[in-house]
Amino acid sequence: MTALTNKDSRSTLKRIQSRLPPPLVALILAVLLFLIGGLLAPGFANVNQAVNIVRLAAFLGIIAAGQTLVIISGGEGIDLSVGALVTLGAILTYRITDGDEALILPALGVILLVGLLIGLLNGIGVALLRMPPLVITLGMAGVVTGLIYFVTRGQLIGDTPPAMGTLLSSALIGPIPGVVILWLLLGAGMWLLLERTQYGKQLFAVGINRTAARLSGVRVNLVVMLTYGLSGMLAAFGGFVLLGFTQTVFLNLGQPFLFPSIAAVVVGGTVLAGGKGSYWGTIAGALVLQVINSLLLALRVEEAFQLIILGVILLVLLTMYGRQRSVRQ
Amino acid sequence: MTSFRLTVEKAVKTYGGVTALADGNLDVQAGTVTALLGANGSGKSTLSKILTGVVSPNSGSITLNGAPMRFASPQAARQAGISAVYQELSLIPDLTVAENIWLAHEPLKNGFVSRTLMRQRTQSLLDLFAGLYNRHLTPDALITDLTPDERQLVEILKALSFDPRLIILDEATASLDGQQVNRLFELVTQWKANGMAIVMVSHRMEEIFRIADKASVLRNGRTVGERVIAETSERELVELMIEGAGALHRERAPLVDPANPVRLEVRGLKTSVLHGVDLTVRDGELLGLGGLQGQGQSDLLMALFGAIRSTGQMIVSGEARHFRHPRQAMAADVALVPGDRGSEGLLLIRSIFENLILPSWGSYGTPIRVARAREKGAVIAEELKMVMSSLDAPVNSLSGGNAQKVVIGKWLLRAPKLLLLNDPTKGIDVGAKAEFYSLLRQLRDRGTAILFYSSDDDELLGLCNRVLVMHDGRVSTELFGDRLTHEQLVSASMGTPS
Amino acid sequence: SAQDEQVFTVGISNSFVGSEWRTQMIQEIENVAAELSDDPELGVDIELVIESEDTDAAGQEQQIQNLVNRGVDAIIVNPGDAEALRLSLEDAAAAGVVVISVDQEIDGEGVVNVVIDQAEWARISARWLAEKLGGEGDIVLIEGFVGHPANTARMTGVEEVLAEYPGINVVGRESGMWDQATGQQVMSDFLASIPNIDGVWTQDGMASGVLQAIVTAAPEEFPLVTGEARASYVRLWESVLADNPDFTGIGVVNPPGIGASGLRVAVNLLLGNTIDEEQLAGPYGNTLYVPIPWVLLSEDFNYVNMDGEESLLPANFDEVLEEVAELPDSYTLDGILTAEEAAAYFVPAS
Amino acid sequence: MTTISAPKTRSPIGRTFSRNPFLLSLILLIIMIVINRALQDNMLEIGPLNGTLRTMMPAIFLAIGQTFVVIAGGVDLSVGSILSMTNAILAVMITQEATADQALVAILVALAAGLGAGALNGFGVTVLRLQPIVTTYATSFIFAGIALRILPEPGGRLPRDLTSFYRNPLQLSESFAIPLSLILITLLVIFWLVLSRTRFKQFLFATGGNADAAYTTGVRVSRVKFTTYLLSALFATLGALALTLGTGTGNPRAGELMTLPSVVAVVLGGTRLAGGQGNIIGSIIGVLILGLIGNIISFGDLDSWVRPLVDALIIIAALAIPGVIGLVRRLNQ
Ligand SMILES: Nc1ncnc2c1ncn2[C@@H]1O[C@H](COP(=O)(O)OP(=O)(O)OP(=O)(O)O)[C@@H](O)[C@H]1O
Ligand SMILES: Nc1ncnc2c1ncn2[C@@H]1O[C@H](COP(=O)(O)OP(=O)(O)OP(=O)(O)O)[C@@H](O)[C@H]1O
Ligand SMILES: [Mg+2]
Ligand SMILES: [Mg+2]
Repeated sequence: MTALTNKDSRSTLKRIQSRLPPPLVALILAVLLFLIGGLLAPGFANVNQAVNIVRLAAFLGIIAAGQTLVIISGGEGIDLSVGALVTLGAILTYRITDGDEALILPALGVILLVGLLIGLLNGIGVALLRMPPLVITLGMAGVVTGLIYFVTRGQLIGDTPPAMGTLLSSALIGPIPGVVILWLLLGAGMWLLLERTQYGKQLFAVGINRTAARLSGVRVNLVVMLTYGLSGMLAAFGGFVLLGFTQTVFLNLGQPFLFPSIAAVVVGGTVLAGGKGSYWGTIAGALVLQVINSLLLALRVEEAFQLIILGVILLVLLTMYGRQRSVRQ
Repeated sequence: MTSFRLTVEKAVKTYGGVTALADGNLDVQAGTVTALLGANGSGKSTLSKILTGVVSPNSGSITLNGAPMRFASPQAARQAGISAVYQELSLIPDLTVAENIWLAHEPLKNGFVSRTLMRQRTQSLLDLFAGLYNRHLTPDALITDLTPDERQLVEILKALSFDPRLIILDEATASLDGQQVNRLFELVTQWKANGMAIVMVSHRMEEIFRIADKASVLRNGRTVGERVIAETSERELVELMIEGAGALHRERAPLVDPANPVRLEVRGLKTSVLHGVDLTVRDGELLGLGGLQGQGQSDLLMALFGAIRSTGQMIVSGEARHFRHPRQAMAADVALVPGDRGSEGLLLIRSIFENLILPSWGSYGTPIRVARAREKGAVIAEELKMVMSSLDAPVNSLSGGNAQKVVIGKWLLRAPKLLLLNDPTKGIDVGAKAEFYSLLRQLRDRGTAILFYSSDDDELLGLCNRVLVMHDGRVSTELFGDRLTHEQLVSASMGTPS
Repeated sequence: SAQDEQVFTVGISNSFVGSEWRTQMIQEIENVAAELSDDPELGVDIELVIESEDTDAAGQEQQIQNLVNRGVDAIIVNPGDAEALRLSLEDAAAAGVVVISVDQEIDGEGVVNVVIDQAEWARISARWLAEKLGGEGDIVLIEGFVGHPANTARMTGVEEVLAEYPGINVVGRESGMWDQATGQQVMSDFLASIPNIDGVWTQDGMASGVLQAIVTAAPEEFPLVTGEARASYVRLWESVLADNPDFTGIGVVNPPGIGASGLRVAVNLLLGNTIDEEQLAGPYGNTLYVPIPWVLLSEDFNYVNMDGEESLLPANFDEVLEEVAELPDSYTLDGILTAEEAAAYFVPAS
Repeated sequence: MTTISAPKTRSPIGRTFSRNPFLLSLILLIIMIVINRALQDNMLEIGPLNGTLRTMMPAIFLAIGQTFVVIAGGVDLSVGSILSMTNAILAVMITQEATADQALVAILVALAAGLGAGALNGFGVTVLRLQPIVTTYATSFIFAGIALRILPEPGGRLPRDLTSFYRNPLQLSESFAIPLSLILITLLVIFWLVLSRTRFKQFLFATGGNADAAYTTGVRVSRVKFTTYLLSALFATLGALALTLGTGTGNPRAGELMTLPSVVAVVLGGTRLAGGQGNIIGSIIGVLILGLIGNIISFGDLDSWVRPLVDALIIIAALAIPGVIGLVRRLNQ
């Protein structure tokens, strides 16, 4: 007689991962990479660079906030309209304020509203028309970009209120730029939203099991639509913040942030299947990506290898969190 | 046909916290029907799946005709001539009946799948049940378009299509009607005569005694004995299945005081499945719902809870209501414990705490006062004697019984006035069942109106003083007082009103 | 326009919309087309068919085909991938369409390239930077798309110049993707990780980003930066002067008007004039080089090209500042071939 | 225990449509063709037709590969990068003087590289059990990097006779010529029709429809999934071949903008993104629709600043049609 052996023996990787929550893994990784950078590229690991990395990460992190919510909402949730909405947010702020500081807040109000509305359209497509998020949001990105072209006809008139630069981009408290503080505030806000509101709790429920959520009184469709709405709003806000950094706008300002925004969320350990994740994770993810970026740059690695290394690092991190169950029980 | 003998010894299978099978043994040979008995969750399906190579046991051994065997995959088991009718069925919704039956062994004609052959062979298989299914069940029908009993038939024919030497029927009769069951048993007798080995899992004693030669009994994952049917009694088997069946004390409630206010009154409730249901439940009443699986009991409960669309009259707490969403039902103090823990009741990867509070987050304000919510959670966990490492442990680390306690607990936290229970004791062990029964009694005595569907007749008999037997989307019979007997229940279930 | 006028349909193919430079290029084409159509002497009427969208090689190939299928007389193309369009443009030319490639040179039979000398364009600012640094110091280079022909040409130009200044060492080189935000990020990184940068060579819109980054980081002593020639930069430059009075820069004009210049050449060809072979140059011998119109400077600069020829580039910052006052940030300082300059490329009609 | 779903009594038409969702796309395509023909009278003449179809071929190959992955319940976001990589290989190896043999070797190398890429994706999804979307997203960087490594700048020239053979219509007789791409498309359709009569097709749909049930029934689910990634990479490589022959050169970023449209085309073709249902004929139609929308807009003489908007709106509308039908049906219940 042959004894049957147990198939699912837990790997060491899994054990490590079960001890350390992904956001922590990502954060540790970020710090490690930063220190390694110090060894490989003398002068890399200094305060300036640290501040600089955090500042750059902040823009990505803020832009990735909505993406985090959408991915948590499950059902192959993903928002590809983020890039276009960032551009829209920046362009609107640029045009509305036209350099006038008094108009900053009104402009902010407008872009948040516009972002929300466009996001809600995505939500309706997903929840009511049951369109795959990937497709509807991609289409919406096209529409938003199209609108920008149509309205501006490529003429970007306007100006940036100087205050936005000083408040957001340049050093505000000590060496720390305003955007970093804003980022921390947003982080706290996101934590409250996800962990301390009914919406947040229901979002996780919807992300894991829509039937169970519905049978517990959750208005699944409502939550889904709201989530895409918030994502649109936060993306537009990201554009507003980014304007403080670039001071001027251009037609594809936001596009470079789209896929990194997804990467940041995933690297932060938020599960693409939905129902599990945190914005702290996304924050850590944004830091990791930015450190990698700056490090590869400091090491003067050629673009080809930058891409390859980024891909490999992503794969390794995913293997640490992203396992699915096997068909064989 | 060559002789066939398969034995399993000391099979063990655990899923995280849950031990599905602690010591599973089975001995089957050609030309005999072996009944695999046991309470819900005793490990019958798990043992079956080990035989078909779907589940890989943590330990244990399988011997086929004296030689050690190791089923590393379903294919391997298939090679050995083993196929099964799975309790949860193994059909692909968007493929046709023929494609499903012949999946992975499609008839080929010079290398290509021959649809004509597939159709013909499917038809001849369907003919085995000629006249016992709707005409829209054709080889080209999609599984999604079939009713549960038709799906069950397809699953049976699928298992048969491999012309196996051992066929396992895991609750294959669950959603079949009387005639279909009779036909199936005729076939089983034929197979037996042709030297096929049959393993049969069923909760229906009369079926066991009609068809089985011997019975192997599981209790809480352990094989506790084997009996030759001719030499045993239903009572003996039940005692094997449920340790101290007597001790599992169930006192039937007295008839509810007709003075109690009517909590729920339903007139002509219709859904795609229900063809007009009438019923009344009073406060402090524990009303049973019986009948074969899939006769509309779940639809009824789901409709009452506003989870599926329905038409008809519905009066809750004296007001005419029509719930379009569970939210609205909840607002009217209605609660539903759904049938399938995993897919309808729980957020498996989230914590016990979050699962308990999910329906009631709204009542803890914004920002949520988590401390208070935790207290409540802890209290209910205490009350239900949940066995857990901590409130923050993920639900999927719990055993079936405790997981079910979470599903019930999250509704008790809302102190419902009308409690809808959809086969709540499925897959939970005897101890947990006993606790659950006394919990039901407490609730009932506190005046909660309870509508209780169970696929386990004994439960209904033991707990309820009035049982509505459902058949084909209608309440076919109402049993109470001394008409509430096992025989009546069974005959009513089979759709033969008496 | 009158009946007896010759009507020419001219197709424009542009594969990148997300850039104001391209927008301006198309506008200038439209302006010049109108101007030519209104010119009674010329007696032509030009109808433009504009194919302009963000797309890849396949998409632009489809643009070209659609234009040919419409039966246009001429195509002015700013190719996204010059090599990939080669065959389609040759087919078009073979089908009798006048094909002008602007901004980038294409090695295609029957194709005429109308471009500025990208290498020379880069040399001017590189030379300026080197001279300003007195041939000494650490500099960083922030380039456009690595592998894009124009970028390659420019960087070769820069390397040629720097080769003459052993005292200057390049301590950092990275792509800013021809995108202001990326340029700004890259510069922020350099400033943070490289102790004291004496100078930065960069191009186009990235320059605004670079300067932005420097202003934000506010280092002890301000590095020298090669600039660009957009209204936004002229203003930024002025604002920087507020805190750093001795700040200076250079903006070598890369004219969006190149498209319009291309149109003038196209019309000449449509009117049956033949190009003076003498004028054709470039790696493929089918290029008309348009002179670099002018250079934005706040101090006179005596430019010496690779052949040692000297030319004095005058300071003009203040006038330009006046000029652009009314123009949008995105406006790029420009220059278009005049009718005469265009005619000079052709064999005089005797 | 499952709640009963009543037998759906569908009209024969509704039934046909719900079973072959690509019929809807087919109707859409016909409408597009009519409109386009109305705006461009030489649309169906050999020259224009040849050119239009030729430029769509790479996208068609990508969409077909994508379809296999999607039907099996995954998605492949690396097809564009694989195309870039193999396009680079082909452009570097097939020089202007290349002999037939050298060209053949180049193609084999490209195929090997492509399949290698597919194997990496398959490994990530089946062995490491990672989410398909993130796995292929991550690997797409790797392949894009390799592409840049092989061919730092756009370039390379193929032998002219090779390119002109591919670019020009196939002259079958003095009077009769046919676009090569039309032949290729026909072959691809035949390929699908043949494939749909194999066991693999059954396994493919079973895996996407319900992986657990398929496994239980004896389908080697992991093997099937792995194969789909190989197929998608294979077709990406064929797409690269089409692109290389069409443009006669290579570009390390050629595929950058091609990945997401391939998914859109698949969905437009009526394949369910959740898996278990679909058809490569639909995906071919999807690509044609996307292409024709572009042409219609271009011949519609719209102001060029409106075009991107109109383009996007039409695409969204087309994508929304099934959803709207579904919503109406649900509301009528
Ligand atoms: N198992 C599931 N898988 C995917 N989506 C689901 C599932 N269960 C529910 N849903 C989604 O949830 C929706 C129902 O949730 P919701 O709470 O919104 O109910 P509703 O019928 O839309 O009522 P309301 O109008 O109040 O939202 C369904 O329409 C479906 O979109
Ligand atoms: N995949 C799984 N993951 C976790 N627990 C499981 C799994 N499958 C079964 N179990 C648990 O193992 C125990 C035995 O399950 P099994 O299905 O074998 O019981 P059963 O005798 O077939 O019950 P029933 O009569 O309801 O079919 C139950 O407690 C069940 O909850
Ligand atoms: Mg809803
Ligand atoms: Mg079972």
